Amino acid sequence: MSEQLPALADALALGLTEAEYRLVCEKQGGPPNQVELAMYSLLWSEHCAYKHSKKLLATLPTEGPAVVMGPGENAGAVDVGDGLICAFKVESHNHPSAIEPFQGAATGVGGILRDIFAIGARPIAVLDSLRFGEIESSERSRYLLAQAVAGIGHYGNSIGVPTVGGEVYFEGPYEQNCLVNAMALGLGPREKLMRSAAAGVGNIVLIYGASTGRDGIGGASVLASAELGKSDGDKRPTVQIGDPFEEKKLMECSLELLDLGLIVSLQDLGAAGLTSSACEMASKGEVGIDIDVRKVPLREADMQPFEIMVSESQERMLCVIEPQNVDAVRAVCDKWEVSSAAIGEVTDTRLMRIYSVGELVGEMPVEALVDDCPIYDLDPQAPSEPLYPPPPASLDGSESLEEALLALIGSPNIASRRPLFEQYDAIVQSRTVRRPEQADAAVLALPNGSALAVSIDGNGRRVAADPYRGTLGVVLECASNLACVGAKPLGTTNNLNFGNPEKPHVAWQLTEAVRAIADACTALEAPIVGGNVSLYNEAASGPIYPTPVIGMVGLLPDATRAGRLGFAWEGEAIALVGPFAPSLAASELAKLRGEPLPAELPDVDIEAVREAQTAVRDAVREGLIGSAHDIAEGGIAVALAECALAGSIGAAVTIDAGDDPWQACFGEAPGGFICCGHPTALAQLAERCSVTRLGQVGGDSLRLDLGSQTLELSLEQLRESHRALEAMFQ
Amino acid sequence: MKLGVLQFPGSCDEVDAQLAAQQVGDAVLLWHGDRDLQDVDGVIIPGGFSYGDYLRAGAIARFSPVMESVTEFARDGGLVLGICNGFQVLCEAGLLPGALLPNANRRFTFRQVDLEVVQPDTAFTSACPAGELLSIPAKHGSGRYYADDATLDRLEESGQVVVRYRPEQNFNGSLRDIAGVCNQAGNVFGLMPHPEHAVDALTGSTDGLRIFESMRTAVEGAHV
Amino acid sequence: MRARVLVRPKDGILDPQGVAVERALPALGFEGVSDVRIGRLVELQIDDPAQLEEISAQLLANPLIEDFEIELLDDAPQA
Amino acid sequence: MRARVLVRPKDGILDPQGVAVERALPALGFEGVSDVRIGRLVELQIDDPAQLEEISAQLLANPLIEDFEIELLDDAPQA
Ligand SMILES: Nc1ncnc2c1ncn2[C@@H]1O[C@H](COP(=O)(O)OP(=O)(O)O)[C@@H](O)[C@H]1O
Ligand SMILES: [Mg+2]
Repeated sequence: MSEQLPALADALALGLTEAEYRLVCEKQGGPPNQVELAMYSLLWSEHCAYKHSKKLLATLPTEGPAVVMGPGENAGAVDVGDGLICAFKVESHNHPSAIEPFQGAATGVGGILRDIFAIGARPIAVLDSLRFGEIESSERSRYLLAQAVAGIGHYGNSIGVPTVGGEVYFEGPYEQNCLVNAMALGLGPREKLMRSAAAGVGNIVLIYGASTGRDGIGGASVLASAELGKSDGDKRPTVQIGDPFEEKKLMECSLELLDLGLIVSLQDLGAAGLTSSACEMASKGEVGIDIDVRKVPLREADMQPFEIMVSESQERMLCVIEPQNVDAVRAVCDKWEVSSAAIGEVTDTRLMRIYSVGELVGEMPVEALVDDCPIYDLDPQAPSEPLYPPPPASLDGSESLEEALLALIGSPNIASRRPLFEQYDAIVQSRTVRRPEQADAAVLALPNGSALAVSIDGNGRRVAADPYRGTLGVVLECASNLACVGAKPLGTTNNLNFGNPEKPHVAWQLTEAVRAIADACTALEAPIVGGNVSLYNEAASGPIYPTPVIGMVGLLPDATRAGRLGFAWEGEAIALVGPFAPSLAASELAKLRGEPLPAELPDVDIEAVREAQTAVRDAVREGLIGSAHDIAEGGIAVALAECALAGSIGAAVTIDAGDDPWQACFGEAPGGFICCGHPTALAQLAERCSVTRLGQVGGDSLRLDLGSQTLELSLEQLRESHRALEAMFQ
Repeated sequence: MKLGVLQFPGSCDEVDAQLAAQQVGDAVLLWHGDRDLQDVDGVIIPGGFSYGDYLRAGAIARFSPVMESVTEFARDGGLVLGICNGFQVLCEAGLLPGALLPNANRRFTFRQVDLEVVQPDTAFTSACPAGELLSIPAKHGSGRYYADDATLDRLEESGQVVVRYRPEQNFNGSLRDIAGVCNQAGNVFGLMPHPEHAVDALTGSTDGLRIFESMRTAVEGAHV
Repeated sequence: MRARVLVRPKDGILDPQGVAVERALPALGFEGVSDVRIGRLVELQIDDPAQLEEISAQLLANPLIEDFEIELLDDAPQA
Repeated sequence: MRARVLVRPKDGILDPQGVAVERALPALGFEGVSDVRIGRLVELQIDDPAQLEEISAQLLANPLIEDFEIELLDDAPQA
């Protein structure tokens, strides 16, 4: 490597500030060399050091009866009974996906899966959360959508983990910065839970999996922490390529190694590659690690030490093992045709020492690398004038109620997601009790007859309008989705997708959103067990909508009673359950009408919503009701249409519209459910929470009697509009 | 009856196939690197991506050591069921006629389909009520069945076309809506849809069980 | 030596990818393109080129659906 | 005229297909094959070959991860 030491300019180019560079020099007792600077720049990046979010994240509730492993490990875990844990986590791959959507999304799935099996759980499900610009007008957004979905399917399908759910929305502010978040769940024996803290001075550090190439060199600091500019082209050569076949072998190999008890600690190589994995392991174990980069299996022989340390080549794992187990470990790797190499050892020096064929090429205190990165205070300020332009109008207000409902049910944010999830294998592993569009949450059977339920949700527009109340709504919708299948939340994961936190209004959005997540998760007893933060999702045109994405996992005692969203039997009664106070503020209808975002959203009564969720959950568990669906985008009219379409049977209802049928039909708010069941069953439900009889299931049309007016559409008309997204996949 | 389910490093549905087979008998996994078929009465080549399905689906898997034994097993009249990737492997290995090309819709597609059993008189379909449709999920990226016209005619005449898609459900563009075929002797059968994913009401339909029940009848009939 | 195997879908077999490309071109403002066929390009370093015929027929191409053509390149290092 | 575009993974970009094929060959009894790279072969009929450069960059190849090479063929009907 170059004799001459890198200068401040190099540090700045790598994303460090001048002050940070000075601090590095201080910690090192002199200017860092190339390897050292590269490693500091990665570990001190926003992505690794959470410089602008650490203090906020500390305010989240992370404890609860079911929590087995909270934030800090590769994934969180909750107890699901019978000695089993469910590990889960959501992660973003936004910037890589904006640059190369297929590989970006694919490697996003690969990365979150490694987090799951790194703690000893077999991945059992994937969900995706996607945001793009307005696909109807944006050619680029259509391309990103098609490629990202294909990439997610390519990876998940090839590796044999079902993609059981997700969500996707289209809004102008995502045009320059799409969001690709992926969540994964895993199942494993509680007593075999694996942690990443390196332990045992003299133990061997072994890397296994794919060979190391120049993929994503500098990815973490250059891709994940910089605002995307015009010159994305320059960043392109660092695209990582995913190989799901390699990961499949890596997964089976890892699970076998853990099952045989051959591993002391395990860590996947993700963003910042070997650098962050090795340093995290050393830091957690309060030890030092020596690595000789020349022992790392390389794809390109001429790689420099710093390149090897920062490479983001996919499908690699790092483990600590006892010296006498090296042969046994390598034998398992050989069986799965996974290459492996002992590259270093655990020391008591508390130093990271990097060698190249014996020559020392980098030496850094572990503590300086991992703990001494400056943490910044946010300077939150509510914006004085609107941050976001009004969306383009597609309705002018002259429409009839029927035309409005058809427009809504066919709008990209509400239309059937079938063209997406049909590209995903949702059933491999024979666990999937509820597939997409069968219920509001995916349901996965457990060995003992109970089942897991999982849902992922977000609503950037409502959060943009009112970061606190909007985020409350997101967390509540997730729990409502679980209630609809009969599940009680066990734990929550979250992905904070925001703009540049150094800007006061973004700092304010972030602060308010986190406050809401904390309040809602506390009230719902659904503690945060993990998550991910993606900042600087911002372009010249401004920041993305603030997008906290919430993933919630729950448990239902009897898989055979998992709820459905579709109307079931002719003649059953339909009721509105829960405290539902519809408002058109920041609603889907308001968007189609091109209305600017309101200054705030109506207040939310978390307690009342929670009671309704409990009532619906219990009713589903008791088999009291035939269907349950929470009212979300598009209000009660859209929810009724979704129930009718899912059940392929119509309905006739009467709604007390007061003097505003529009608000009554299309107004949105948390806490409302559409349920159908036997009249006496609904009467029973009424003893537990507010229940309003609306009408009856039957026929082949949806009819809403609003007093002054009626709205009637045939299932055929509704279905036709609902299929609108198919056109986006030609 | 004891069935053996092949396991390649990239297999995905091998455990699902084993679970399904265990509803009608014993079922063991057979590692791709071993030649020993452990005296099974029938072999299932499961879905998944065997060796990553690079180049062409099944192209590399057909050369695995275990496939040498399976080929012999089949030549001696042993029952071999290929599901999805297994069907692709059997075609690549020449144990079944034709080939499976990338879907006409150019996408991996997961859909519940209604299969018409056109040939109820095989070791794999004897338990299927004639004329009844089997509701079974299909999920693949390369399921477009192809063979030249002469071959297709021959297959139809000799009753080797075993299952078909409903014409309106033939999303992958298979010629003549063919979803599954057997060899001339009738002991090797491959299909793209996944009967092993239709064996439990909790997770879908139970129509797929018929395929496994048919195999049991064939085997246990042979034993007495 | 360096060699190249060109694998193409047999004539008469539908090539959806090719069709898609052909359809996409006019939208991008490119006229006058037709008969687009998409196949596989395999390039490799091989000691005994005589083996290539067999390797291609057995592995690289499926003769039932694909034709292949072998091109031997001089040993000049690949671009 | 008839033209051919050879699309290959950029140097240094992982080529899982090539790796898989290389690994498989010894098992089939073929030794001495190395550095296998697998790409796409696009053949088409085009009125104005000058457009090919643009067509390749925009549609046939993904410049992020692939290089392409254009070969103009005489108009002789394709084998
Ligand atoms: N990107 C996606 N990937 C997979 N499944 C999806 C995706 N988007 C939506 N779905 C599925 O489609 C159904 C409807 O989605 P959505 O309207 O977001 O549900 P909800 O309104 O309850 O959040 C759900 O089953 C969901 O899991
Ligand atoms: Mg919902």
